[in-house]
Amino acid sequence: MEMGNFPILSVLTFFPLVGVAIIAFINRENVNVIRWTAFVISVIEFIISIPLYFAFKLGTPQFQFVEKLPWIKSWGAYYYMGIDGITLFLVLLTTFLTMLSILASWSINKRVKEYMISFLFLETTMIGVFCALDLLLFYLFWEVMLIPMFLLIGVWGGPRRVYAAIKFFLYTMVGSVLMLGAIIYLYWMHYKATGTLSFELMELLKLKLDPRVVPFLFLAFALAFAIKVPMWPFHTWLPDAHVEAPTAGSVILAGILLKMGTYGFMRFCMPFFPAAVQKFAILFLALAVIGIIYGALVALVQEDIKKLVAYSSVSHLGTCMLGLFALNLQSVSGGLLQMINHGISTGALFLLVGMIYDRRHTRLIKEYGGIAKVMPIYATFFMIAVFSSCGLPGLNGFVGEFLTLLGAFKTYPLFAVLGATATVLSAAYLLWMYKRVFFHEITNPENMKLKDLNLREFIIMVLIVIPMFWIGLYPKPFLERMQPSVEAFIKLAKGEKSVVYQMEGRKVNLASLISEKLER
Amino acid sequence: MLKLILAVILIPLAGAMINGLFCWKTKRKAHLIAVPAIAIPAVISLVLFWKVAHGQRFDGTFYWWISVGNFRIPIGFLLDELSAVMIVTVTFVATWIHIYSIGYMDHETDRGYAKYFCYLNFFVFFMLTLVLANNYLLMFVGWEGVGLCSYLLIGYWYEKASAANAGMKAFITNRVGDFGFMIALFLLYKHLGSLIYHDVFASAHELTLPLATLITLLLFMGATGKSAQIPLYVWLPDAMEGPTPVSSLIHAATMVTAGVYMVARSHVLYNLAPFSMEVVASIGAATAMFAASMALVNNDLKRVLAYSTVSQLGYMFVGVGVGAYAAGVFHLFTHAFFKGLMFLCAGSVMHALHGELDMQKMGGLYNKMKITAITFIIGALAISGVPPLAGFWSKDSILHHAFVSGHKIIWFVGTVTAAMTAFYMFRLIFLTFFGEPRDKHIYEIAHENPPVMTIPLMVLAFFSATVGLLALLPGGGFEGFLNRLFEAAHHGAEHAAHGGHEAGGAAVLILISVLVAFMGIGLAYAMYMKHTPDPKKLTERFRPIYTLLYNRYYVDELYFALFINPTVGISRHVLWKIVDVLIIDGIVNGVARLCSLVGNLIRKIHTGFIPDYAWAILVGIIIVCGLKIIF
Amino acid sequence: MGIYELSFIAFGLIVFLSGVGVVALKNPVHSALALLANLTLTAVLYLSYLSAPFLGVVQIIVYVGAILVFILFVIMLMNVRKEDITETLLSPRLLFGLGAVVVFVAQILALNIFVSGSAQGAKYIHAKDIADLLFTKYVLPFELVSVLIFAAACGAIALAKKRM
Amino acid sequence: MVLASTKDIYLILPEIALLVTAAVVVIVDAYSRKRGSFLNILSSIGVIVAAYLNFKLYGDHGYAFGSIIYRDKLAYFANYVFLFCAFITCFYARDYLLRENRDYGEFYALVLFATLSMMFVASSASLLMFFLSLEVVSVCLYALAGFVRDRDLCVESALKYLLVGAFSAAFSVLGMAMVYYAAGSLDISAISRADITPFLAVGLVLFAVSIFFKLSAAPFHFWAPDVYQGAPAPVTGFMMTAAKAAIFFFVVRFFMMALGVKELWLSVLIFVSVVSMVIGNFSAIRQMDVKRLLAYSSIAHAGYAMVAIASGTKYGEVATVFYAVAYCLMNLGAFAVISVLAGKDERYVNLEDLQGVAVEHPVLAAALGVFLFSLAGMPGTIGFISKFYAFAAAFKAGLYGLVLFALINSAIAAYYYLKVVYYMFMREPKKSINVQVGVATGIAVLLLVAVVIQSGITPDYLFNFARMSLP
Amino acid sequence: MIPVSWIFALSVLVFATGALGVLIRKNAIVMFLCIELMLNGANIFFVGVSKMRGAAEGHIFVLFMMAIAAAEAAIGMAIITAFYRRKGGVEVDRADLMKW
Repeated sequence: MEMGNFPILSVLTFFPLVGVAIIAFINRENVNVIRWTAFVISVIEFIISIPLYFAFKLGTPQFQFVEKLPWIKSWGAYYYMGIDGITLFLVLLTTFLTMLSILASWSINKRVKEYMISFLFLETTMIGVFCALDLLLFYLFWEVMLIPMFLLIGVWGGPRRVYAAIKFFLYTMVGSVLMLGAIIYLYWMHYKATGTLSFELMELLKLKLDPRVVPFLFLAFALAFAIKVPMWPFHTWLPDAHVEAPTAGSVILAGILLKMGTYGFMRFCMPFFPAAVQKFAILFLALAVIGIIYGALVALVQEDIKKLVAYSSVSHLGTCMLGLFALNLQSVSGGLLQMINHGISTGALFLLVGMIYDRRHTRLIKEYGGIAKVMPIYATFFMIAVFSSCGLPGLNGFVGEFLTLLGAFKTYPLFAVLGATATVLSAAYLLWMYKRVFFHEITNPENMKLKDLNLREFIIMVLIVIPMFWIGLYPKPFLERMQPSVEAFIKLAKGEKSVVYQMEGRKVNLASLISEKLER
Repeated sequence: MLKLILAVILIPLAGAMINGLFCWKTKRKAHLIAVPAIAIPAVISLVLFWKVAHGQRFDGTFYWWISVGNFRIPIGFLLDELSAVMIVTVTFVATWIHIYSIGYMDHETDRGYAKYFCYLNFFVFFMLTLVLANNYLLMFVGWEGVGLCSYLLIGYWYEKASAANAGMKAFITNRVGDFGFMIALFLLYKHLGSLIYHDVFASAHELTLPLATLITLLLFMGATGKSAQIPLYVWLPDAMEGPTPVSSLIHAATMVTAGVYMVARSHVLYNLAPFSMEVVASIGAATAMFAASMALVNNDLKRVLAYSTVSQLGYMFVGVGVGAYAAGVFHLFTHAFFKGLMFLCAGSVMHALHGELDMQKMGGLYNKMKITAITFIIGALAISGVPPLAGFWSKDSILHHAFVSGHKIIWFVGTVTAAMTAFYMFRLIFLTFFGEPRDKHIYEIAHENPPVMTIPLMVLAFFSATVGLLALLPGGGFEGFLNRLFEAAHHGAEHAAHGGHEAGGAAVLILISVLVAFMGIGLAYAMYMKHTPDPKKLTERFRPIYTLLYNRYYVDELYFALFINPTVGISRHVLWKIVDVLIIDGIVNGVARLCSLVGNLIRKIHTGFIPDYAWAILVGIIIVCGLKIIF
Repeated sequence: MGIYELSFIAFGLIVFLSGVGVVALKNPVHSALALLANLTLTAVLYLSYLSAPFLGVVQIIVYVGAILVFILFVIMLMNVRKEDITETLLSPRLLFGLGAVVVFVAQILALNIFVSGSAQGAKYIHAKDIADLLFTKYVLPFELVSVLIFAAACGAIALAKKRM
Repeated sequence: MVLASTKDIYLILPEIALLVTAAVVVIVDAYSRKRGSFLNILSSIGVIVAAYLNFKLYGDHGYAFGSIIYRDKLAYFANYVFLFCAFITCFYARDYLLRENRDYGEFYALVLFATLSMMFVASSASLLMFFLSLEVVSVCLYALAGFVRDRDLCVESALKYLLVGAFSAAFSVLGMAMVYYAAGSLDISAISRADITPFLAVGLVLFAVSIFFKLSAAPFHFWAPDVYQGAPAPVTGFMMTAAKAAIFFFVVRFFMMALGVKELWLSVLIFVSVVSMVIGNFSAIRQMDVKRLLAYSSIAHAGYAMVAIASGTKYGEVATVFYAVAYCLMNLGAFAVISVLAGKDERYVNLEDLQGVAVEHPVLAAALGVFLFSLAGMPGTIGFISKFYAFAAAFKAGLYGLVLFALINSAIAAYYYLKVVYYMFMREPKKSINVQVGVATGIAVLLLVAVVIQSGITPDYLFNFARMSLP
Repeated sequence: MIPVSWIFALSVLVFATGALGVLIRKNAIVMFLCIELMLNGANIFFVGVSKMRGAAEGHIFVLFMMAIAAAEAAIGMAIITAFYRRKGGVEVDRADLMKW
């Protein structure tokens, strides 16, 4: 159905703010009214995002639903929003997971009003990050997103929440500060080259940068996104942030915030500096593989379920990065699909852990044992989530992981083999945890009287299990929507600048084609 | 044709879904859904078998699962001789086991009952997908799905710690095997561009020798994981924790044979890599001998059968390894029947004695459980290779091919193992059913099981007796039927002298194998009935060997010591505690603390005393003027 | 080196010594008196050497007469005792202070090489020259001084008036 | 020597309006017994009248009063900034003064005098004019710093400010004398024509001591933490913003336009900027007193502004001017909120006392949060826009190292802004802080929050106005 | 004739003693006196330059400096009296509430 010029992306981005306004006027006491309004807002938000999926034109790497308004005329910064194959599903994932996590935060009863306001504000900024095509606008959403997340972890978190919140904030801040330096450099290079001031992604992509500076710029961008992914050496903030964040917070943190790192690599870091991508490919692949194996091994020995799932995220996202840097069609689309799968399966795991945390207020594995007897439905949903996370065929994890490793094997066989060990290790730590929590007799008396899922929790789990089976059994609609953008990304990351014109929907002008041929 | 195949696959899935989703409704009546859900596909598969027998083949796709660039994976099905045989065996044996488990699981909780049947149906669904898939990836889906169901069913009584551990162990060991399988798939895709069978087999000749060997060895690594061969067999003995029908269906008849099926299916690749054929054969033989030796001394009824399964699988791999794919599959076919039967008999013994498995406590149960005993003896005879029964035909054919194709040592090992097989089977028979009852209480409570359990025993006993005769059918019998597929592949003729009975050489081989079988039975009879070389004295004399065998060569402990404990230890103490907490977090927190220390230091400059401020300003001026003077 | 220059040097020395007196004398009153001496001597310096008669007189009237007397009033108001300066003689603070000042002086005097020319113009600058410059070019600063004084008065009242 | 003509007086009408208002306030205060509430209204009206006059006069009028002040668009833009700060301070200070029962007319008079002289600072074309008007500002601020004279902190801060201020001023006088010797006159045009000998350079640097002093830049910043902590909150707000903005405007006019930064000032500016960033950021990390923490942050911000000044290009000038404006808005707001939260006698100033404020006063806490995030340079606030443009300007001028250093410093700085937000939002309140928010303060805070966020998201209006007023 | 460098030297010396006084003395009033002394030092050089140049501008600057000194003295003494009234003494180390 033709969308005409209905500014769907702006509506999507700023609709939660309407919710914030409504909640702001509700009295603090009637907590339920606040919860339901927040939930209804997030449901409407999800419904608005559905037409994106259907009205998405297949086959073209062009950006769709584009909106461009002058924002800061004196600097040449535009309010430039648009999505393509890569960001379509990330936006859908955002709205879907936010809806579920708001529904899952019924157990929050301290300052519910501020909680819901910061949650909806977080959703606005997240969608903004994914849809922004103007570097300054991207940076604005990228930084502002930290504030609500900082409040979520800091105010409603666990015992060491403050340390985790400040560590999370500063870690990301240091990274993005260097990125700001790189953006400024590109901004002025573009001004020197073309005489016009502009932050647009397309314009800056066409830049010719002198090779001496390119590695430093690449590393500046890469550091900011590597911290967010998190890649191996920069991951220590993740377990703390996840363990201390409230349930809904860690769902969003794992489900979406980590994807911004990989999204950053795909949208900004690699297309801008193809020469540096070749130069650092081995380094980043090695870090990704270390991340995979390291994350899995450390997850094996965790006593706290949430920390275990956090380290498993490090491992899964290592696979995504492996896929990205292997730079062929199968591995990149596998990596992209793995990002969405990880969002769903880890989101599900966190929701589940949150449910038993609400009942028993502890996350240590040894506190539990034999719960399957008392909570059979919960046990089955947990099992589905576990198997989706460790990549059982028929569920979503397998498709992404297999494609990534398959593609990676084509270009870098050794790294793919090392990455494939993750399948064994993920099965090991997840099943071992599952066994210690759900099987064996019930030793702890408190576990005896655990109630099974109530209706609300049941709905959440049913909703999150559906995409698991959908992607597992019929991933074609996802893959075909991603394919053109992934091909464009690979061309860009390999240095063919002419793709940019297709992405803008304009016809490729010969000048750049010729100059590009000369340059290579 | 496609509709029939879809029916065969989807009906068990439907049965499983119904039982799974509405388990609190179907409660006691779960079997009314589960059994027909297997029976109908059994009938259809017979029809399909009939069609394939008349030369019809099918290789089509239902829908495109993953298609990214030139990597296109269909949900497609291939029906030819091999898969027809497999679906018949699977569905037929599964039906009778479902009927049997109605009786066996009668004292389970309502929901547990439905859950059991749901898992069983799921298992059959995955097994059929594995067998009928027309590409390696869909086979891999079935492959892992079967592993999942074995995990669920082994861990059915999850209260028992041993069952839960066994389930996890099974799944992870399978996953280790699947890792090798996956790497093989990557290699195949990288060099041949597709994973669909007919594309792969068509362009298989392009593979260089080392590449083909590598792929086939990795595929075989997957097979060892799934079919419990030497390195990755440890999970099968522990898998006995699950209910006995499960052991009989999964760990005897169907799942463990998946490895053999896979090797048989990719015979084109294996023919290209003679070295890996040698590896398969030798590992098969080694496993056979190794497992049989452990079975000699084990006192647990089901563990003995488990080791015998591992040993028989070794045989199948020997068959396949020496190039006689048809013989290997034939042995698989016959083994499904008599091993399934024996497990069910063991199950009924266990059911009757309320879960008692230790053979020392049993004895003289013959007159209390007449039908179980007789069927058990038929099974034992079949497995030992006594002529008219099924085991003889298939095992002899394998040994024959081994000898003919020049693998003399393997033939010799096979024959010795045959003797050992006969010995430990009849040791089991004599210990449980004959001689004087050793435990009074056990003897009283022993009773025959209701017909719902005994009928499947009788049916399977009949088939395990007669199914061997298929080898005598016209056109080369069972193997001839299969060879239509395998011969078509490689028209090499050196195995011309197969099947039937040639001149003197073959007769001698048959004689030896029969002789060996009777020798084993006689020895068992002598030791356990007549106590002439009294087993107790023998164990005293060979104490060290006995303990080594009894403790299963300490393999489990070896694996734990070599792989599991070090990884857990390293990852806890080195990776997590030191690298993550000390080094990386140390650096991060260190920088933070350094900043606040420096901050505290600099803060101390502001002493609040005005002359100090004036002094500092003067120094500032001096520095700034100095800067100006110098530059 | 004429008698004129020598007398200038001597005179300068006396001015400098009175400055040192302000710093060195323990009793604040004595310091104030030393400053009085210094200011009057500079006024004499203006008159005699630097041909600035008007300025010398204004210096005496304004600086000494008004500001210094006012400060003396305040000193008297708060019966300020002698400050025991001895302890600071050898204390590190003195050494640091002295060191800094010496370095500063050395730095600035090093610039003396750039200073050329001599105060030879015998022309005295009388009130008339100052006036016509003051009331043409610098009339705004002149008005601003009135604001300055007004503000200072307001501030002083706000701070020091007893009963508000 | 042309005598001052009516045209010149016409040009300084806004200043005269303020002078009249101040005089009226003092007189009314002297005669009216009942300390009515209208004194702040009166001064606000005066400021508005001055603003209206300023609006009428906006434009390039060249030199006035015998080329001692230069009334161009930049001067009038500067006047707007000072008038805005004075308006906000006078408007909300009344609540503070009533609470401390020090509601005397002198406060408003002094504020008006200070604003008046700041206007002259911004537009002065001669060093003497600059120094004289700077002294008027200083005198007013010395008095204001000690205004609540029965509080120890206040008196101490006034004394410190006086002594150290006078000490630095003396150096400027010596500097001016040296400049007078080298350049023959104190007019900026004359100085820019004179050739740069080391004598003149040192003279200018010595003169710049009082500039760096007033900006609380690094080696000369020692007075700032104590004075800003001790002085009453509205005064600190006014002192920190308006006074600094005046100096920034003069610096833009003097350093950049007249003398050019490149060869004369670059090394000094880089040194001062680096040292003030380090001292400002690092000493604030362990700071537990909100006002002192903000004082250290203002030192750091002086460092960031120096980065913009050091670039020396046209972009640098716009960046400095905009930075001054942004800096005023942020700090005025922050101190308005602190003046309320600190309670009577400014007891609750330590972070421990302030913890958990967000529970009872979510709106105030949120407002302070916005100002703090803006100071930290979070996008979506004016802080980010000004910092971004300052660093971009310096980047374009090639100061890569300095900008990277500044970027890392602003990341470190984020910690202590975050610490305050953390204490306010994430801790349970120890004791209930019963603070009543005056209407005027409420309006002032909300107005400032709106401006900070509006020009963070759509900075075009303010930015273009700033860029237009530069030559 | 008196070279300007001598006058410059004299003024710097007087200035420096004033600066030294501020650094050393603890009494607020004496520090204030020393600041007056520093200003006076600077004035000497102003007059010296103005004599060299024969222009009256130096004198005007000195006049303005005197005005400034007077205003500062006024407000200074007010502050010191307030300080004295609060602290009971004029020594500068009484102002030690605010440090670090």
